[in-house]
Amino acid sequence: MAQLRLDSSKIDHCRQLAREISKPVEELIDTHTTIAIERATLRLIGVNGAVNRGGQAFPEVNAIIEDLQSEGTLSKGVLYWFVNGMIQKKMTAAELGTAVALRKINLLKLPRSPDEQVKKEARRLCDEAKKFLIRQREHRDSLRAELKDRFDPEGKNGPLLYVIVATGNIYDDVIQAKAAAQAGADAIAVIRSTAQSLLDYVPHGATTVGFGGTYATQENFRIMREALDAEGKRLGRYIRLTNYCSGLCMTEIAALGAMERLDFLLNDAMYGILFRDINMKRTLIDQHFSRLIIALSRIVIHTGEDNYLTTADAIENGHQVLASQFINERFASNAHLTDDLMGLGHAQEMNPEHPNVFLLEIARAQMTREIFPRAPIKFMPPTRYKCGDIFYSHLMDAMFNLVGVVTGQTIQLLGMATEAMHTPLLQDRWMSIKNAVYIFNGAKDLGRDIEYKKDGIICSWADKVLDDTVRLLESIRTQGLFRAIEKKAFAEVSRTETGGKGADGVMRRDSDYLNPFFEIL
Amino acid sequence: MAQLRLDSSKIDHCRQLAREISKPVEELIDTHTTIAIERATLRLIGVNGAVNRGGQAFPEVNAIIEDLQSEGTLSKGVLYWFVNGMIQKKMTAAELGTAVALRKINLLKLPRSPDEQVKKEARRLCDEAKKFLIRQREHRDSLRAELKDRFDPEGKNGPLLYVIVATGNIYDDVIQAKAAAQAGADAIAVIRSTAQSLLDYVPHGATTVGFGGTYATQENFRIMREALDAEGKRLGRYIRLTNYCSGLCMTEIAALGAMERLDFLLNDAMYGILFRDINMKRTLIDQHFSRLIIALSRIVIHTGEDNYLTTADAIENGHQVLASQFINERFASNAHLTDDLMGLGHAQEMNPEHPNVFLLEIARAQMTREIFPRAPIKFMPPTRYKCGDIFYSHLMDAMFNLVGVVTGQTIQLLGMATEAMHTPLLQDRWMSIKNAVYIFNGAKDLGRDIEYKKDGIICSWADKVLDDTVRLLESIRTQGLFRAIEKKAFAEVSRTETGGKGADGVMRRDSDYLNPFFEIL
Amino acid sequence: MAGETRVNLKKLKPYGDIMDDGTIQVCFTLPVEPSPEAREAAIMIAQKMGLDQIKLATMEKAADGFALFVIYGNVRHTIDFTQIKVVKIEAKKRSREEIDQIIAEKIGRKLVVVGACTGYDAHTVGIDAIFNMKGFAGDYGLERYQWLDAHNLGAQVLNGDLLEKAIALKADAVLVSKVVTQHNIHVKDLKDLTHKADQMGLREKMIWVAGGPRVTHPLALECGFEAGFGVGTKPSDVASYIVEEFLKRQGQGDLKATAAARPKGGKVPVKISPKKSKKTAKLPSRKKAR
Amino acid sequence: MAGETRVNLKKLKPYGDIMDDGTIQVCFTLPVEPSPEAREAAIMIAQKMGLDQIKLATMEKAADGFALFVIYGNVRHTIDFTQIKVVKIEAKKRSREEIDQIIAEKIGRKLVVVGACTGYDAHTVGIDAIFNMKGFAGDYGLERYQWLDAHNLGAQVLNGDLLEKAIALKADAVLVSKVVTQHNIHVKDLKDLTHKADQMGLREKMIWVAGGPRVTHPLALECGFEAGFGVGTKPSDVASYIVEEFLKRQGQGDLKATAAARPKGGKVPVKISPKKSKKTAKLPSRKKAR
Ligand code: B12
Ligand code: B12
Ligand SMILES: Cc1ncc(COP(=O)(O)O)c(C=O)c1O
Ligand SMILES: Cc1ncc(COP(=O)(O)O)c(C=O)c1O
Repeated sequence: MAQLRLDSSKIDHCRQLAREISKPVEELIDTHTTIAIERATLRLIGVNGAVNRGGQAFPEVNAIIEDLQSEGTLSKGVLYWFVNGMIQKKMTAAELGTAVALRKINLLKLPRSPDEQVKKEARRLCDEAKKFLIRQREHRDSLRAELKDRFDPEGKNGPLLYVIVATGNIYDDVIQAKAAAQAGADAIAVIRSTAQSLLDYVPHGATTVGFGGTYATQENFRIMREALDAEGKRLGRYIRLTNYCSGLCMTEIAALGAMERLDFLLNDAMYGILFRDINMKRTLIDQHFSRLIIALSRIVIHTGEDNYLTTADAIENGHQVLASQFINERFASNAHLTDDLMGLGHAQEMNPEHPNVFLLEIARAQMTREIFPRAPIKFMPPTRYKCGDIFYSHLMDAMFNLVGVVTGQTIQLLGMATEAMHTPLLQDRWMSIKNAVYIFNGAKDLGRDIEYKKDGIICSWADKVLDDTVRLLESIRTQGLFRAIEKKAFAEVSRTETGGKGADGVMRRDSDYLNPFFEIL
Repeated sequence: MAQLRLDSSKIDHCRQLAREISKPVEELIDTHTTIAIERATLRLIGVNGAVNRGGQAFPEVNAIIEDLQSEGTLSKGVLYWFVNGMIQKKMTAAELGTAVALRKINLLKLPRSPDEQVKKEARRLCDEAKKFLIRQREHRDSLRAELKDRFDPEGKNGPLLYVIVATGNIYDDVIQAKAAAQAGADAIAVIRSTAQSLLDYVPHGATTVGFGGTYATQENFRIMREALDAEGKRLGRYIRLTNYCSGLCMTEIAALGAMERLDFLLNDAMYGILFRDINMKRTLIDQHFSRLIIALSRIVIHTGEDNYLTTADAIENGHQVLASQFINERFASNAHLTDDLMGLGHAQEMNPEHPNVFLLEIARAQMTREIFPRAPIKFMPPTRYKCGDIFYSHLMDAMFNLVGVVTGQTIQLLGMATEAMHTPLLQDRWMSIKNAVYIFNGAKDLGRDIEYKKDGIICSWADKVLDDTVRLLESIRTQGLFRAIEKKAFAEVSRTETGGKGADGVMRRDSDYLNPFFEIL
Repeated sequence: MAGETRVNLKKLKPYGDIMDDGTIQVCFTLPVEPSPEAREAAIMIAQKMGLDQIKLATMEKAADGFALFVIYGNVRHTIDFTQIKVVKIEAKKRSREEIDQIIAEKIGRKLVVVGACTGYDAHTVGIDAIFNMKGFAGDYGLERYQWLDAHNLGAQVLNGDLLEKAIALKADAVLVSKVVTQHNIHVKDLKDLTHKADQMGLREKMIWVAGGPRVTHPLALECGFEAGFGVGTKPSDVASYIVEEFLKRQGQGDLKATAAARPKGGKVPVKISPKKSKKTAKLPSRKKAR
Repeated sequence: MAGETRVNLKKLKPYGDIMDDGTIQVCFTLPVEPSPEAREAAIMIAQKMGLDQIKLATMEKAADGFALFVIYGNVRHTIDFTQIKVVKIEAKKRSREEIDQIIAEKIGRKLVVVGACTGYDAHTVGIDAIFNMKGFAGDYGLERYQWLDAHNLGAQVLNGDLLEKAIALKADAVLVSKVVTQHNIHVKDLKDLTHKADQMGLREKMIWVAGGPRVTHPLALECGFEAGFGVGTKPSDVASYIVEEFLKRQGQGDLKATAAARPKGGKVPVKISPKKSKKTAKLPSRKKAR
């Protein structure tokens, strides 16, 4: 791989700054819980049913947690009450979950077993849950081995072909996903319905109506995973499945994704804050728990820095992406994710008419590769400047594919010629895959066959962005992350510490807060 | 520009071999004439009318030359008879041309003026003709200067955007040409009708019906040049005009192109032999005379080596192109063309699915640039592997554009997404120009910002092709050009010395052969 | 010129490379495996679309059971271009300075504009392009206008909340952005807004403007709005419209004679007497709706 | 599976991302300047083509007086796929070895095939792909068949010359390549050949095969040929057809029951008695045509 000769001391400095930036947040995380963490906890130990609420399936975990929260008793942790209930009622988690959700049992009104017994039982249940997740992980790993999966986090085998399906109907998604796999896709992301991230519950069951995407539900995960397992076997290639682990339910999606053997999850420490106006604290606390689960299941996360370049100019703000990647890396490490699970996100979003734009894009992509050499970098396609001229859009994707393969990106989300129009048609995806296959093959070793001239445009641009990043991280360290976000450190978006959705789901933990997952994950 | 570190002694050796290869042909050229040379000579001194033959306009020069040839008297040169006629009849060339063509005057039956007088008058007429061509050249140069023409033969300002029009109707061609210029095209080629190269006369007047192209006629040249002059002034850019100077009338097209201020002419020493099955001797003799005119008018020629890669595999036969370029260069020098007029042709025609195909294409294009540093290299687009999937074809053109700009080609003939379908629609050309503008701008300085790794795939491929070229040229030198062509030295096509069309138009010159153009051009 | 061809606007047809050849390119997928029969089916569909001289450029296997086609053909259909009448926003395009001046002189108080991207649509870039100081394509946003009091509520704003805010702020114009269009969610949300506004008696009191990449003026009219702006709109386009429409409703329609016909018939908007104080100036007929 | 959608072959429609949505993409140019009216004209053309839910992706200025459109829409038209019958070349695909063996055993002399790219068409690559030793896509060319006497006359061969050559060589099959198709020159040239062949009484004596990127079997039939081969043809496809057709004409149709129906009705071709000597073997009824 060609080298940019970046100053490694600056890179080290950035990592140090990120560590300092994360410190105050870590304290917050350690002392708080959220309704979403508690729901996810229940899901992990087996409460995954739904009850009928106004004709709609409503998750039992929501019913249970809402009741506990309205009584102000959740700060002890749901397991404090629920495990006691299991002991008292001699019920499985699933049985008790249904009974409590239907309000047939009131957890707060039950006799109380000795704290030690509850703790021990809670720990046992969590250990069981962990074992299950490990079994699921091993199952997934054996499927990969069976199919001689060639995925390399460092991108040495060329970028992985990643496409989205987004019909709104899980069964139509399956048709499209299979078709994409046949055409050569390595990974399928089922895009979520608009605004699912703002729902404070995970919808239940198979769904057939969505806007701009398909609801993320456990059953939808299962249906798609099953379809891809079958298709992968037929094709002799392991096909990865992706979903979105952001928003008010990121913890639960992490749990469900882990159970249903997902491979990739979009998961970012700050995306919800910036792009969904979710409360900062809520997001930062939730992201940590979600990542604990993800780390155990060895799912590759994809961070969302690419989004910054849709609201902030990509030429001017490359450093925002890099600064955020350092922060995401730090938070991920804190949750035990290893480098090879950190799919740091970035994107090719510069104005396509800017002179020498490919040189600048190469510089940005190449430095991402060099600064995070072991990370399965996730490279997102042009979207903002995509236009109704599908022929031109198709070319923008070709140049994106070229930059991806030349700079050795690991995961390439393929652009669509119709990006400015609609979620992809089957034919859009087909021609996009053909585009990537063509470019990746034709320029296979180009990155290894060239060198970037010292002090050339490419190297100088990389230096400049790194310098800007140092400055930005320094200012964030000085102000603190919350204040920096308020001052538009990222994406030209401003959010306040107390604003945003889901703030009321955050609670300071009681001293007797019970949740063994924090110990064993 | 990145450097391939080619062995310059091998390059020198190739040039030496080309010199040796051309030697026997030069003797042939010096001792022969053809009906086409004689027709062009008449055209240059002003015989450009047509007579009616079977309802069709038939050029006077053909009528005159045919009659002289059938009497076996052409080996003295047409001027030997015609200038005598002018003296005897006290007619202008145009007047006498018409009279002779209508067989109102028989040149052979006229009294004969003293040889010296005929010679002197012939010389005067030729000098006049030359002056006219120089005036036309100066007119063209002043138009270019007026519009601050930025064309640089070495390609330093980025590739020139060259597109074709081919409706068959010169008036429709004008519409398309103007539209192309507005979209950004720098040069317009009016493709000729299928098989015009096999006509042993140049059609007369404006034409509106052609197959796969529009007839090259003096009037069509004039109409298009006038339209482009006007459009260029409106746009503030000089727009170049191209036509085809190959086939049985290459000498006459050169003359007409020179008179009508064309900028570029497709003109190759061997194309007619290989691709139109025109007799070898005829072609080689004609090409020399055509190039004498072209050199005077400082028209840039485009050689046709790109065609080889449509019949011979481009990966295996890159050396055929290079060997032929050395030969074309030699013949061009012999006709006084300077390096900056030699638009040596090559093409990106490798199988797009070949691994690392872009690296091989970069190697080929870059070595062409480096071996002929001062030549306005003409780079032709993928055609052979173009397919009905227009979206994929469009990408092939994008990669072609990328290779063109990275390797600093001078003249880029833009590929069309619909290449496998039809001659270009207005919209095909528009999106093709948009393609080139996008890539050329985005990768403007990429070639200057990178280096090719020593002993990398690119450099090794260039070395290999150069070695193969030396071997091929050596074998051609040994066998002689005629025999080598018979043995498929180029394009996997075999032609024999005596075969092919137009052989009967070749004559050994008499000792008193008269044609002052050979002295003054 | 001899041989030259001219467009016949009464029988307008697509142009390939010769006038009136009618050439068009089509691409679609059929849910059947590629086969000679699939090819025939594709050609038959092209025929039904009114194509002649159909050239099937390619049939590709897009997936098991899916054949993709690229087709060229010549349409028979012609359009009488001379008869086309398009409903357009007729406001004269003015600069920020001109607009500020007109408001200062003719209205004498700041106009209040409230904007949002509604429903669950989270795309802010479009509405921000219209509102934010820095604007769009070199054209400053509404927040920069001295005589506009511009409130950008951002995205994910529910219709009810927007209306409440509009009332509270005493909006003169409500600007709505819709970007997500799957299953026509934009149309539903837009209609819902004007329906609610009707019920709350707000329709005639404010100027309703919609925008977004798939929004057209006719679509906006259909949804009960007064104007619709699409791809590439600049802030000054919207400001020009708002000020002209406002004056027209005040009966000061003299700004431009050919102002757009109001969709909801000619109901004359209330008159206001321009006041000097910007703070207190308002449409007199406006009352708190709740 | 619940919610799953299946194709209805009786009402086949294009597929975008949901069964029967009918989505197609269209691109064309109108010879008018981009304008709201031009946009409307484009939409009207799409409507006339039978599109619903028309989405105009873009209107671009392709040149002065030319507007280019990309449109998505949903076609109303459906096709009854179950009723589609396509005339196909029915010959069984055989390998070179099999074909050589059949000729050796059942005919006992070399079959003479003569090929050319006719008229002023200079594209040799296609006909060469069929004839040349090295063949096409890994399939050896006709010149490599032991039991074929293959003559490739190259390109730019006039019809008259081809027929003369075919007679002189006593061709069993004539193979014609056409690549240039502008103004339907290929159709004209092909029809002219079979017409001339008719006049010379050659039609029934030889097997007439056409090929080229825009040649289809039905088109070849229309031009008086017996078979047409398009994009991607391999030499063995043609050889398989020739040998089967030859045997059928000899009455040895037993090779395959479902052989293609001859276009020119059932006129029975002359019988030949297979002879051992390859040199002299010929169709007995064949005489010099001039
Ligand atoms: C940027 C972007 C995002 C960003 C948004 C960031 C942000 N804060 O805005 C992110 C990444 C977060 C995002 C997310 C999603 N997006 Co989005 N996104 C885009 C993208 C790439 C560009 C949109 C954009 O910013 N355009 C630039 C602005 C300036 O243009 P504009 O919006 O058209 O605005 C102009 C005019 O329309 C007009 N205008 C707009 N509004 C208004 C209002 C008024 C009053 C006026 C007068 C004028 C006006 O003026 C503006 C300036 O000229 C488009 C694709 C594309 N290239 O168009 C997809 C796109 C819009 N997104 C899409 C989808 C589906 C989504 C998701 C739902 C995907 C998912 N399931 O996760 C999510 C969720 C969003 C949600 N809940 O709504 C689809 C919509 C498909 C459809 N037609 O329904 C698109 C088309 C992509 C695609 N092909 O799938 N997206
Ligand atoms: C190579 C090529 C050339 C070469 C030809 C070299 C040569 N000796 O053959 C050169 C550069 C000389 C050339 C010149 C011209 N060309 Co050209 N050329 C092409 C090109 C790029 C590829 C054709 C090719 O070789 N295909 C590969 C072969 C293997 O495929 P094929 O021909 O389809 O053959 C297969 C089948 O069709 C079938 N088949 C073909 N023939 C037969 C016969 C039989 C009996 C059977 C059974 C099967 C069979 O089997 C083959 C193997 O599968 C095409 C564009 C394209 N990508 O298709 C343009 C193209 C064919 N050319 C075109 C034109 C217009 C010309 C010119 C007229 C341009 C000009 N005015 O100068 C000239 C003149 C040619 C002339 N007088 O005829 C146009 C034709 C437009 C049209 N539809 O009418 C095309 C489509 C390009 C374009 N878009 O403008 N061309
Ligand atoms: C990290 C992350 N999460 C989620 C999403 C998707 O949006 P949402 O789930 O909020 O609808 C994105 C968008 O691209 C993202 O980058
Ligand atoms: C040198 C040269 N002359 C002429 C032509 C055009 O063909 P022709 O003029 O023989 O029809 C070409 C084809 O590309 C060419 O390369």
